[in-house]
Amino acid sequence: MRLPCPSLSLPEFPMSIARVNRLSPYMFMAPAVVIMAIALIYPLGYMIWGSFRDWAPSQTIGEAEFVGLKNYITLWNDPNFHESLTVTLKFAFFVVSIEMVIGVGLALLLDRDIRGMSMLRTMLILPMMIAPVVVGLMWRYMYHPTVGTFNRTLDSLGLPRVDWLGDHALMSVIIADIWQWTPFIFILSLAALQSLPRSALEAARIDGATAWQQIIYIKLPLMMPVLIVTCLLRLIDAFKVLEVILVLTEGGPGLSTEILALRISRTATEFRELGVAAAMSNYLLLLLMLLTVGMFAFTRWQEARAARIRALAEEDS
Amino acid sequence: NPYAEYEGTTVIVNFPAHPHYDAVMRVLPEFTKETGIEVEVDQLPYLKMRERQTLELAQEEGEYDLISYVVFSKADYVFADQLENLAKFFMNPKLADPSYDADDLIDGYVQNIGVAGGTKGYLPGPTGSLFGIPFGSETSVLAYRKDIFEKHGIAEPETYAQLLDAACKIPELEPGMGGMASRAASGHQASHAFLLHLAPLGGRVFDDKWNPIINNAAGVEAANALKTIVDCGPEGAMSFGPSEAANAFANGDAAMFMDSIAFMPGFENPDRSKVVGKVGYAMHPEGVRRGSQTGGFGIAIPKNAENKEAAFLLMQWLTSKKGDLMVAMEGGNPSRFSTYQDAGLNEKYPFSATFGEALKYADPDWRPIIPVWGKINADIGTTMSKVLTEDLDIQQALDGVAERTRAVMDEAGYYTWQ
Amino acid sequence: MPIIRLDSLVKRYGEVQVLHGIELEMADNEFTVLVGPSGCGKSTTLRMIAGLEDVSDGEIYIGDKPVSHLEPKDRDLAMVFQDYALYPHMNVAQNISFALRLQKRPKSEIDTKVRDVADLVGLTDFLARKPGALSGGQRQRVAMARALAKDSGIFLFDEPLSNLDAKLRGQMRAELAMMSQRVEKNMIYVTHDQIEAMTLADRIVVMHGGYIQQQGTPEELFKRPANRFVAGFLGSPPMNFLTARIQEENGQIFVAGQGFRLRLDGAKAQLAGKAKAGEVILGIRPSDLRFDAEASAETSLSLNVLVSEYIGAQSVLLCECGGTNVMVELNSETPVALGQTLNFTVNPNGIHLFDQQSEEALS
Amino acid sequence: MPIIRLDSLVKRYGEVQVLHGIELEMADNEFTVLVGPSGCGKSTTLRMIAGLEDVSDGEIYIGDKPVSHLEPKDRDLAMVFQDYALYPHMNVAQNISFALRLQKRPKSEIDTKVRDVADLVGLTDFLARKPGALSGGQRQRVAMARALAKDSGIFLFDEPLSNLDAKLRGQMRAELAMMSQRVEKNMIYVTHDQIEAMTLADRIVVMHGGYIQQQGTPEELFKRPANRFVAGFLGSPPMNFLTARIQEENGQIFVAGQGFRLRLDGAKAQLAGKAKAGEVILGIRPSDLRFDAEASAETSLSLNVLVSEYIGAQSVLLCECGGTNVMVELNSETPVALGQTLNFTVNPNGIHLFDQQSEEALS
Amino acid sequence: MQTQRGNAAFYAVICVMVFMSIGPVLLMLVNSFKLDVDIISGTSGLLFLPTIQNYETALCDVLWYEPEHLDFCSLKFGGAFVNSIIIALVSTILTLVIGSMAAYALVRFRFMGRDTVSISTLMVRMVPPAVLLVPVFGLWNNEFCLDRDGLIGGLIRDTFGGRGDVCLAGTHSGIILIYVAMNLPFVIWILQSFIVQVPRSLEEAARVDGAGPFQVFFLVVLPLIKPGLAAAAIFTFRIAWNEYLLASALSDRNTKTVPILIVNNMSEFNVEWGVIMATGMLLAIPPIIFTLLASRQIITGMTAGAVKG
Ligand SMILES: Nc1ncnc2c1ncn2[C@@H]1O[C@H](COP(=O)(O)OP(=O)(O)OP(=O)(O)O)[C@@H](O)[C@H]1O
Ligand SMILES: Nc1ncnc2c1ncn2[C@@H]1O[C@H](COP(=O)(O)OP(=O)(O)OP(=O)(O)O)[C@@H](O)[C@H]1O
Ligand SMILES: [Mg+2]
Ligand SMILES: [Mg+2]
Repeated sequence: MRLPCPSLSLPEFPMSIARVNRLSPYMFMAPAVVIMAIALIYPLGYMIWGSFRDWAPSQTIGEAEFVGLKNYITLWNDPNFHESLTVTLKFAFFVVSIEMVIGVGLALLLDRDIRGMSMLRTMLILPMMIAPVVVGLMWRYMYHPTVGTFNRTLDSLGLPRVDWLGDHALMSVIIADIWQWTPFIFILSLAALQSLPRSALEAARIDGATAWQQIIYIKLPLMMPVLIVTCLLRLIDAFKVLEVILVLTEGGPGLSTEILALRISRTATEFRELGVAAAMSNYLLLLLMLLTVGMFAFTRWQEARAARIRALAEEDS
Repeated sequence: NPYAEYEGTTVIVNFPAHPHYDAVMRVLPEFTKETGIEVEVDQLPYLKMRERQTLELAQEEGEYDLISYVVFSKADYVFADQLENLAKFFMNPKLADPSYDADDLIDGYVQNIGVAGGTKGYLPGPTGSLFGIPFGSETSVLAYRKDIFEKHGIAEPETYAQLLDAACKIPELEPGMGGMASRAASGHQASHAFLLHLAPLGGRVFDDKWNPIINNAAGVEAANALKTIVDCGPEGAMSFGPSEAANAFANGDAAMFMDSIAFMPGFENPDRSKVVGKVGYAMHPEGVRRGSQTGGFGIAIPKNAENKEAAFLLMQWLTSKKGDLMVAMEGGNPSRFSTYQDAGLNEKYPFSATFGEALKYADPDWRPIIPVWGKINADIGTTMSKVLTEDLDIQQALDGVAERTRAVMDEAGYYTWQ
Repeated sequence: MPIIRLDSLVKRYGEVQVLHGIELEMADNEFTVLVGPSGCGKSTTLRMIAGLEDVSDGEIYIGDKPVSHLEPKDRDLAMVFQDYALYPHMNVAQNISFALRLQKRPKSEIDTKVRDVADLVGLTDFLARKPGALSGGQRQRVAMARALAKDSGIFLFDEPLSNLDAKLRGQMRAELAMMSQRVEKNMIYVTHDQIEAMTLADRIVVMHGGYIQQQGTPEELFKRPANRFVAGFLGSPPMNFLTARIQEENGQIFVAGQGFRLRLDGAKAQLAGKAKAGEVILGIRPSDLRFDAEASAETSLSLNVLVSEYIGAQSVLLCECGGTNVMVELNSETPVALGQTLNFTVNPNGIHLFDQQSEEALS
Repeated sequence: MPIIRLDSLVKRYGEVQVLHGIELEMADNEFTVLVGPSGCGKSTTLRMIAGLEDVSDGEIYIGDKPVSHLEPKDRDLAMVFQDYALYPHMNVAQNISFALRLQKRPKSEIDTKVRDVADLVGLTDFLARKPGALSGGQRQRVAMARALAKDSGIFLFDEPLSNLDAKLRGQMRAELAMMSQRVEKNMIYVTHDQIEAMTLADRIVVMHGGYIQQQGTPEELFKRPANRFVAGFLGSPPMNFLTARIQEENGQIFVAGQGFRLRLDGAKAQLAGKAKAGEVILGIRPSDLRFDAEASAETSLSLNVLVSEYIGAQSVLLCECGGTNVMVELNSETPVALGQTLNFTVNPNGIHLFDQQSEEALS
Repeated sequence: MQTQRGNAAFYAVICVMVFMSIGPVLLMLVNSFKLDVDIISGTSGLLFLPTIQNYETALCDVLWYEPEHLDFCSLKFGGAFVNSIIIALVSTILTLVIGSMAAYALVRFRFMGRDTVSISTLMVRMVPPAVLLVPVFGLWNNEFCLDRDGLIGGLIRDTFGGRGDVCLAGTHSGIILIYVAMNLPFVIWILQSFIVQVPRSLEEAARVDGAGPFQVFFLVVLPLIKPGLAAAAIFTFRIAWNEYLLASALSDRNTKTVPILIVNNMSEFNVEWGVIMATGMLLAIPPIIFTLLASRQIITGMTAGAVKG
């Protein structure tokens, strides 16, 4: 890396402030940049390159034949890919919206000084910490048509059994994800709630707002920035889910739970079409990029607004 | 002593996690004791094993000296020139055991699993040669609950009609019990289950010119049969993999189970099974013809192996009369006629005779073994799974498969000569 | 306007009692300031009146009606918070009208009210801005306006000026004083700043450690502090305290300590007799000392000048008298040099005597 | 002790120039205070001296040596930060000795030094505590001790007292004044509090908008402010300003504006002649107004009293004179009533005249 | 003014939530002590004879005795556990050191391109592991290799043995590298919010006291962001410990981690619920311990990014 020469400093003083100030950030950044470059950026570029090739796992990329946009077009016309994409979007939508509603609702309900709140939080983060693989196997056991906890409970209640991972696979997968991740939203919302300006809420009480009115007029609007960020984080994470579904259903029955991540991995390992898998990865990446850019636009917009406001305030004072 | 030269060598082998190979694991210490050759086993689920091998075999120097491969991998590996032709080992007087008796190996298996390059490229024929030896090969049989069938006076199913009839009658007669447990989970499992019925009902995936005919009447009938079976099957049948299906049967949740013989010893194991002694074994019922599956595994020596000779010795030992019997006694699947006739085995596993009989009808062409099969297989599997869960129109679904298959085949060059 | 009365109000947080039976009655249309050091329970008292804290014991009356069990919204009062507590997501107009909108008043009425109030505090041009876009002083005004819009008879303030910088604080203080003359409300104002208390209050209530120390007009408290705490708390620079004992010599009463011996006349001399065991604390405000080189020892302190702080017209001398620091406020023109020991006469009316044990003023 | 000299020091942040050629030379063993409103560039100047900011232009000399290009550690100076900047993870002793340990001084020397310094600032009992367990004043002392331990000849302070509450600030200010007499160092002290500046400084440097407005002793600046800014900045309550014009009548010079007309005598009358176009700003400090009902119109202002702020011995009246607010500081005993219009004589020496255009003092 | 009854209702809600979140884990724990027969036959509740047989099966390769019920040891769980620990620990430490330095630079220094770095850091955070599967698989196996005949490659081959060219795939380092890269953005993001809170004046004080950039960083900044480091450490560890997909693509038989083993073990021929539960439990234990010991840090870490801080 060539560094810009410090123009101000006198050459005979190597330890000039300017020099140190300009060098040290690069020194501190260097290891991270190197690692990210070789293990993330380069691979991503490599993937884009590979997506234009007909590429089998046993070939190096150089041996693979260049096929242009063929992989993308194939996918574009592939009903299975469409279905998988739909499943992914459905999964993400339901998971995020249900988790948001439950998580925020619970946070609003439990936002008070209750003894044992920290214990509750500890217990609630447990599901998030456990390996997705283990979560998958726990739920696979619980969903088991005969041995599983749910059907046994239904049996003992005299209710008809449910074919969890068959007819209702997507729902079951969604439930498992909700189980694992609702606490995330709960905890973030609770933190947001508790960092709300207490006095604004007290002012609302004095202004005559009932508990409901406080939630609707004060709490929710004030939590909104956090909620939006949380929502986006969850949304992006929802596209990363793979292991739980892999263990629970392996994408079946049919393609009913085959989310894109899973399909990518299957295309690469089972169908042995790395090029197609790479193209699919690119589609997914594009989708996520849209989300990310959306998130950025949002934070940028917020920052800009905050800056504008500050500027305004300074003008007046 | 032919082994002396290799004493102390470590042979690294790649085996699937599978009842047969579990039995092998119990026998391997015997081999080491006898020969002084150490064996290190990397046991993987068989689909994983295939992925691993794809990678390993492509290397210049591979990790494994001996691999076990799923039958449909034969096409890939041989096509990519990754397996050793076994001829040169059998020609080598220092290595080849004169008492090996290759004629005793079950011929159908050898043709199906070991030989490549004959008819259609994957079937035996004059142009074929031997790349692997069947080991842990399987055919399908029907296991049924003698007690239940007797109780309701149902006869052992001989034909598909009887089979389907029984499958749907049982749930009515025995509330809470499914008719037949079958694989059905999306992907490979559903495809496997469908093909299992396709051959006896007279269907094929391709005709002799590689045209997909999976959507003909036989295909529809096979899909219908599968659907009937799953619909009348036990709770949750449509997400069953083979182990769930076998467990359901072992747990008494289903009255029948038709799948590979590899599962059958498990039903006689009191640790795992609640139906010990109540199970009858019958041949795969007859549709328009008899045609049970052929499948399972073979063992082969990769081109990039390090200790090929020692690996051959292990391979030969395991598939020798003695080795085969030892493995069979531990619950493995015999690869030799003589093993099936062994009195000790028949005593321990009374169903062995039935299996031996079933083998005669094993159909080596029940599923094509060509390099693009993985993709077609996945397509059939997903489509079948949709048929089972989403009530897709069967004819339409199969037409779709046929069309996509044709495209795949076309791209792979199968129609070049037409 | 409803009158507020606190009847032996007690507040406990768990085991800890922070208010010990507060008794207080505010007159109608009075500006009452609760003042005291941090943690003395001012805010707690105010918040109990507002209904934001539960009452542990005792009762609060608003115009004869006990209200301890009522929700804040049912007490008909308005409050200005230290951090203004504006709703950040609403603009100024919405902030001001929030309470009215909750009451479902007709829109036209709300608009009129908002305009009136905004006019009163000079916010008319900012009605559409969000609080984030306002300066500190403007925010403070919004908080005031919001409280005013409610039309309640009672106005509570919890340190409303403490988040402003010194200059702005002075200015807002003056505005507040003017406004309190204009609007007729019962105001209760909490602050820990004695200057604010002195300048704004009709009646000051000095609190300390959960007890009321003294209440009265600013002048009463400044001139006749009830105890050493109040004496030291009000006034800046603070009162000087010297431990001393009462001595009688030739019928004359002296108060004497390390390095000084002052004669007491008349009323003060009489008070001195009430001191237990003759031990007292002598309190003298810095402004009650005057430089006088010639002063006799009986009417003056002789002080060693350590530091002189020039602050313009006035200077403050930090001196030392028998090991105790003594501050003197004097005209900057007075020629004093550091390190010297000088005589300062004591204004006889400026002598305060406190009992050494109880620290109560002798009276 | 090394002397510091700033030679047309310029600081730019990107496009914005915030310091415009600062020229300053501090005498040896002098306590220099940089004072000015927020954002005027005080901290920036100090931080450039410390080496924490790059110099955009000009040069800094420490004892004849140009140092702009040196790292802070090579400039041999000590600094006390506004938030004290104590290392929270080290105890007091470790905080004090950090610089010495970085220099790899022998352990015994470090120990002695730490003990000495702790003694000096009265922290001996707290050496083992972490900063988190100290009160504000104690933390301030640790910051001082840490700077003292370094043994540098130059001592920089950036608003070291502004995080303390009013009472403690006064006390620490006095201690600082005493210490600055004891230790022989060149001190540069930044504050925006004019009282601090006035009380501590040997020399005050008033800054505004990146320029030095005036420098000199506190008294010079208070009595003879060079311009309206300095006049208004120093002194509390601040100087009153009234726009006026110079009039001549019968050989007598008057300064007249909305509602007043004051006669100027002698020297002031001469100065008045220098005003451009006769337009001036008249500055009068609140303490230079004295209530005198009988005063003649030529020597007095007649003011409408709006608010009276009682602050003990003194009261401050907020009055109004022809639409301009005027503050008057007077003895609390003076009987004034709100709403009345009263006469206040002006101390003739307390009349300041500034040019209306340039706002420079006439001289 | 909350009523007793209201409070009771809230505690009830809390109990239900706790039960729901830890119920499945408890279920797994209980089942891991059951024999398969018990699990399948549904001897419900706690009426069963606890057995450690499943754990014996799982840990057979590290036990000092041969469990009676096993004929041979198929699960190499012990080895996988060691792999998991090595990979998780090393990648955590590396990530923290590298990440904290980068975060510091991003927060503290004004230099060209800081915004771009910041943005790409966040962008990269959005990349799902599945997307990395293909390129990582290809690169690690084919490109990131040292020629076996080369100097270093030869040296490694001579020292450690093995076959073929020395590639990143199949080594601990290969998996660690990708984990470090994957976790860096997140760690930088969390630590940034902690470093921002370190008053700048502390660093300036240290500079005046005579510390160089690295001394400032290691002596002053790092000790102050310990809570952040703890939070970041737990999150990185968790990901490295739990990750399945990339590990399964990159590991060979000697570098398998526990999640791979568990997925493999759910093979289709016999689902041995008891053993699976036991392995699952073993994999879950470290995260559970962290959760119980350091829930505060975890929550700080979680909220650091989203909630103002
Ligand atoms: N929620 C609480 N739990 C326990 N103690 C509390 C609580 N709130 C206040 N206190 C204690 O009650 C006492 C009085 O607090 P209060 O807030 O009324 O003081 P204050 O006079 O307003 O002080 P300040 O000027 O600092 O605002 C303090 O000692 C405080 O520690
Ligand atoms: N890093 C920076 N980038 C751009 N402008 C800056 C920066 N730091 C300071 N400034 C500007 O430089 C000017 C002087 O700032 P400085 O901090 O020196 O003010 P100050 O006199 O110390 O004020 P205060 O009393 O508020 O500390 C201000 O206008 C400020 O906005
Ligand atoms: Mg308070
Ligand atoms: Mg500053």
